[in-house]
Amino acid sequence: MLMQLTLGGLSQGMIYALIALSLTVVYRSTTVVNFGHGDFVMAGAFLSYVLVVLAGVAFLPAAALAMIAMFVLGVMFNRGLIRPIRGGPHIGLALMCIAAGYLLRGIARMVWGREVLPMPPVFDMDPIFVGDLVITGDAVFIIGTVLVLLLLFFGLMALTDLGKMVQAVYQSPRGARLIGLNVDRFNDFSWGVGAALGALGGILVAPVSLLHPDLGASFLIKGFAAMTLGGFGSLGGAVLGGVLLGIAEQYAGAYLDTALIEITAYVVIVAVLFIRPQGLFGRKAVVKV
Amino acid sequence: MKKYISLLAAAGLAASPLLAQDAEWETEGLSDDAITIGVMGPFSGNASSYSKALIGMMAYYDKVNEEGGVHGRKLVAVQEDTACDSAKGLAAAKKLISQDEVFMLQGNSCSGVALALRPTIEEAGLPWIVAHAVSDSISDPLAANIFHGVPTGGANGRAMAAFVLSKPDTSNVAIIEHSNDWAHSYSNPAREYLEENGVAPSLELTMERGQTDATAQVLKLRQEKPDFIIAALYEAETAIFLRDLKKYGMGDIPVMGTAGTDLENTLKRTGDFDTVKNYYVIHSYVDNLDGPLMQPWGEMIHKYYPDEELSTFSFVSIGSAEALVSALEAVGPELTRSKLMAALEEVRDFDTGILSDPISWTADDHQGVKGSAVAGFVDGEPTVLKAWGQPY
Amino acid sequence: MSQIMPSARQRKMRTLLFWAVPAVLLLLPLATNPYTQFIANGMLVSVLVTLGFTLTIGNLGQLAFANTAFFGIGAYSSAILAAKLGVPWLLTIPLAGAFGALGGFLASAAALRGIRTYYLAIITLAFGELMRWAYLHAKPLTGGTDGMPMPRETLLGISLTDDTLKFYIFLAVTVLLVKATLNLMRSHFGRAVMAVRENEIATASLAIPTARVILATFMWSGFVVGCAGALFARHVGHVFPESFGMLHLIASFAMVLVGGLGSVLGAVLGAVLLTALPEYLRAFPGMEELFFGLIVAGVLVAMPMGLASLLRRVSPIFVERFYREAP
Amino acid sequence: MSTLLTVEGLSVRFSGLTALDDVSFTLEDGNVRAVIGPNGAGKSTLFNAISGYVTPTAGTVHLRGQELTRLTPHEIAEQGIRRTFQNGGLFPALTVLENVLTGLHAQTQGSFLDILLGRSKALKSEADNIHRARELLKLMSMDHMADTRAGDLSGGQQRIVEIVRTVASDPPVLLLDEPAVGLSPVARAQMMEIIHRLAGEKGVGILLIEHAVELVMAAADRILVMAAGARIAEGTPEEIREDRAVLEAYLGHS
Repeated sequence: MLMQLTLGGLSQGMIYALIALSLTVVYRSTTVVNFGHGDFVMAGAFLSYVLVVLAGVAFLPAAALAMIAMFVLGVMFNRGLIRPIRGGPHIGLALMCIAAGYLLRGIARMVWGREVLPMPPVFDMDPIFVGDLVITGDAVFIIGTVLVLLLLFFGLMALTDLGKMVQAVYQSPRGARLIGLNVDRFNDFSWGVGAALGALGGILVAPVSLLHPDLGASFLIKGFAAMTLGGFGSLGGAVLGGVLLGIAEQYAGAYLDTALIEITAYVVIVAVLFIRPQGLFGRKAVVKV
Repeated sequence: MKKYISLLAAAGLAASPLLAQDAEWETEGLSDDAITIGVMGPFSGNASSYSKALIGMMAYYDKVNEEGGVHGRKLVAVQEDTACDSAKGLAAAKKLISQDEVFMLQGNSCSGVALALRPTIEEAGLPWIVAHAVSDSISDPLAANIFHGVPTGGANGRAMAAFVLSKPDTSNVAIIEHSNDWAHSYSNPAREYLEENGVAPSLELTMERGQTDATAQVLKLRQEKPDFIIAALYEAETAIFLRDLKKYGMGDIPVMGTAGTDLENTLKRTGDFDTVKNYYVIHSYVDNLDGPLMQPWGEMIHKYYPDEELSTFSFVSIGSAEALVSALEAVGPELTRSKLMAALEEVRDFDTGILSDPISWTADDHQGVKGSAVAGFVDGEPTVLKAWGQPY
Repeated sequence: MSQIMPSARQRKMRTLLFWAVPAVLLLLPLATNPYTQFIANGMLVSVLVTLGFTLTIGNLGQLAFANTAFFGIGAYSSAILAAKLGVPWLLTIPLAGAFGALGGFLASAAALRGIRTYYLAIITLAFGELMRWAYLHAKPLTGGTDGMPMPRETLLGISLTDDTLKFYIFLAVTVLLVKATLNLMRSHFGRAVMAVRENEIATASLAIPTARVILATFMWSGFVVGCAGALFARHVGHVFPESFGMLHLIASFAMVLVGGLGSVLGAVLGAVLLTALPEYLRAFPGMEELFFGLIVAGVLVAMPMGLASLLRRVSPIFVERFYREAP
Repeated sequence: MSTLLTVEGLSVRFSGLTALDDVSFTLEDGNVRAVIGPNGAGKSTLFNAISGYVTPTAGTVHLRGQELTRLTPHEIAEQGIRRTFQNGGLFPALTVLENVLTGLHAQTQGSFLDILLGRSKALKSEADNIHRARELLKLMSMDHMADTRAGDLSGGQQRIVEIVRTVASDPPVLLLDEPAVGLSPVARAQMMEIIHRLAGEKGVGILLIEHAVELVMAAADRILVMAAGARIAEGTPEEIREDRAVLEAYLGHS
């Protein structure tokens, strides 16, 4: 049972990891926490739905197209709405993100309104039995896709010049400006990557869940919990936090009470911030007065 | 100061039309060629898919109007959005009653909103036919002007439990549900009915909206090995739950679902017949959604709302609209609110041709629909059932 | 540049104006029907919610999202006290405020542990959602998903379902709390709150106990919003967990921003405007989110200090300061 | 002349690093004592340790014989040691008058309830404070700026307002952290004048961190020279000018 729970938690946690990672990418480069990110996730899912079901595109190219579109949307959002108020208080930035999320949700609701949309299953595969353990196609697909993507992401960060530059900016944004990096373009890029990665989370969830304009809200909180657990601002921490959160939910549900699954994320947030505010890998979250 | 305030309050009251239940009040919202009906529903917000019920109902108004209306009067729907929010719903009801001055109300999908509305509408006194929300407390205790036109949660829940117990040798029943009022409106009466019959649920599980995995829940079920599972889950979660159930080798345990799901869509969502072959749902209708008896209703909706996608909600409010029209016919051309309410109380065993159970309203009981059928797969075909193994 | 401050005469005008508004509002029920009266009552509830919110988020400058939790705590304490213990509703208002203040105490515990900015935002969000979970699952006390109906009650022989009567009570509570909050903001306490926002370290060097200031601000905010919760319980007549979710939080956040962060006047303006707007949008169901998103984004870009800043430009009467000149 | 501030063996260590090493000195009323030393000498740590922002690992701080060593910043401020900040500690969104009023926080009468209800006790105290704040601003010829947002002032004006705010409550001891940095020569002279008046007319004991050597030499009665967290010399400006250790450790390098 433990193995099975772990596997279930892993596949759920991979989605959280992706969302936490995408939040972190934006946060690290722009210090903005995207409070509207849940709706970016939803928008990714809807775009892939449009392409697959309405335009008849195959799933993989549809996913790629949806991610590209969300990249562009992320860039546009940063240029059009975030940059004009960047100097202001972070309260304004937080609300701007929420407003953008509302716009996306409003559009989704206007177009799809009162329909609940089922996405056709894309990874049909007979489950694999390993002793007592059942491995489903969904799990293989989600874990596989996210793993490949994470390898790619962290590989790029560690091995390429671009990645090293990004790391350098994370270390010292001021230094980056000094060496002539175009910070505006870098921020655009981060927003784009963040939006696209978040969208992928939505795309992966779409076939196993039902699409509705409100599907983003719960993912936002899960993303926050994962970030907090892993250490706010740490890329690796976000991923690990996501996975651990997914597994913790399953354990709490199976060994304690299934009613706890929903609040595991909140309990994690409160507990981590009070007990070990820096999370597993982050820097200290606390200011001394 | 206090005195002035109470004076002002009294002045405000006198200015409001609520207490003036006179002749003018009796025919408010009525003209020679129209009856205005306030239709409240969640036309926006996260429960907006429920508003399909009201679209179906308004399509029926359109049909009646096209056939000449009732005693020369057309049924004019005045739509108001509740967004499934109690404050917004109250505003909608007060607007319909005091600003739009409609003759009567029909509709409302969300039970929470309906519960919040009840005192206001009861005080206003105009007829309200509850056309979708299921909570029993909306119409019980009796309110003179509130009529329930769909099977209540109690009726549905009891029907679910009765069906579960109609399977021979059922003694171990588990319940899995969302922790929201929608799910509780089914599970609470089901639980009561089970307990009345000496079967306390052996396992109570929750699964929240948006979860894409039911491993934890299913593994608990595997330890308990129930004979029957009652699942008060929305469509997506139902599919996920059934899929995981089969995955862990428990595909043979029958599962009883709510009216929020239907067999056809659940099959479509899981994409695998084996997964759903033991799934049963509350089915308030006389036929399968795409069966010959339901087809004309679907065509009617599409005639007036060509783009409307049909779901199991689309048909649920039509029956009470039929009962309303029959009561309006019975009153005759000299219509008043009191006469209508009296006529509604005369509706007996009214066969709507769409709901599986008839509508009966009496002076003591305004919960008009007392039961529901169940649908399940028989020989691979969706079939409406009365009890375990008994076709409708 | 020196700000144009209101002259002594203008200050008198301002006082007059402050009392003239509720005085005129006393006549409002003559001009309303039950629907518009209900909306007006809702506005008064929103004014208090926004007022409490702007104190922590605007004046104290803390990104704390616990206000919806205070609101729910207030509403549920009022409902539980009235329904289970038979306390007259009017008495439950200050008690609900006290419970709201207790919620404020809990939220400030996070801030006082040094959890700030986004961390505070996230932990207070979690606090709100945990409370909502508690309403759902503490069934014997809260009625779970079915919520809690408020008991029938009369006052001066009039049923408390009457919107006109409610209006006078709501108005009295609102005027009292707005006035008390203004007193607070225009005192050394109000300045200390602003000082903490601007520079917490320097604030301590002026013999200002910053921890106590933060604690007291959260508690007063909780008190105001807790009272608003008690009003809301009567306003709707039935308390449901779903009324205290993310949607409410975002709506009140927008009221604060549109009115003007940290401004009492702005709280009133934002609450009135954004409570009325959805009613005008009734003709377009489902468009509310779009309008909301556009309005908030527009205000943030074009008018970061909100509507209150517009009024300040019109007349110095509307300039809000953090001291109070002798009359 | 009486001793106001007594610092004895004050030390601060952060994880193995000694930021302040066994520093002792006294400060008398009406005296100006400058603290100088190269960057990283521990001057700011000394200020932070005295004013409670850093907890000393050893040593004591007494004000008129009363121990303040482990009190919090606001408690120490309340006891009478007030400070300014190197980077400016004004509240930009508040007006000049409001900024000065924050310096009188502890002098205000009236409980939370008095304020809420607008009771006359609170109003009277507020009126007194406003009167006092306006007087102080007039004294510094800043009264015409009373309603200006502090953020809109020039750098020199901000420094002056910060000092007005800091001395508004008549503290016996004042810690000034580089009050003249970034000021024009005219503003510097004005600042000198203010420091002289505070010490001379009001008898305030002033501890001063300053880099501008000519200002230090002109303003200070005694000078404390620090390097690497420790005191390396102490004396009158004349003595310090002659001190070989100082010349080597500090002046020699500058």
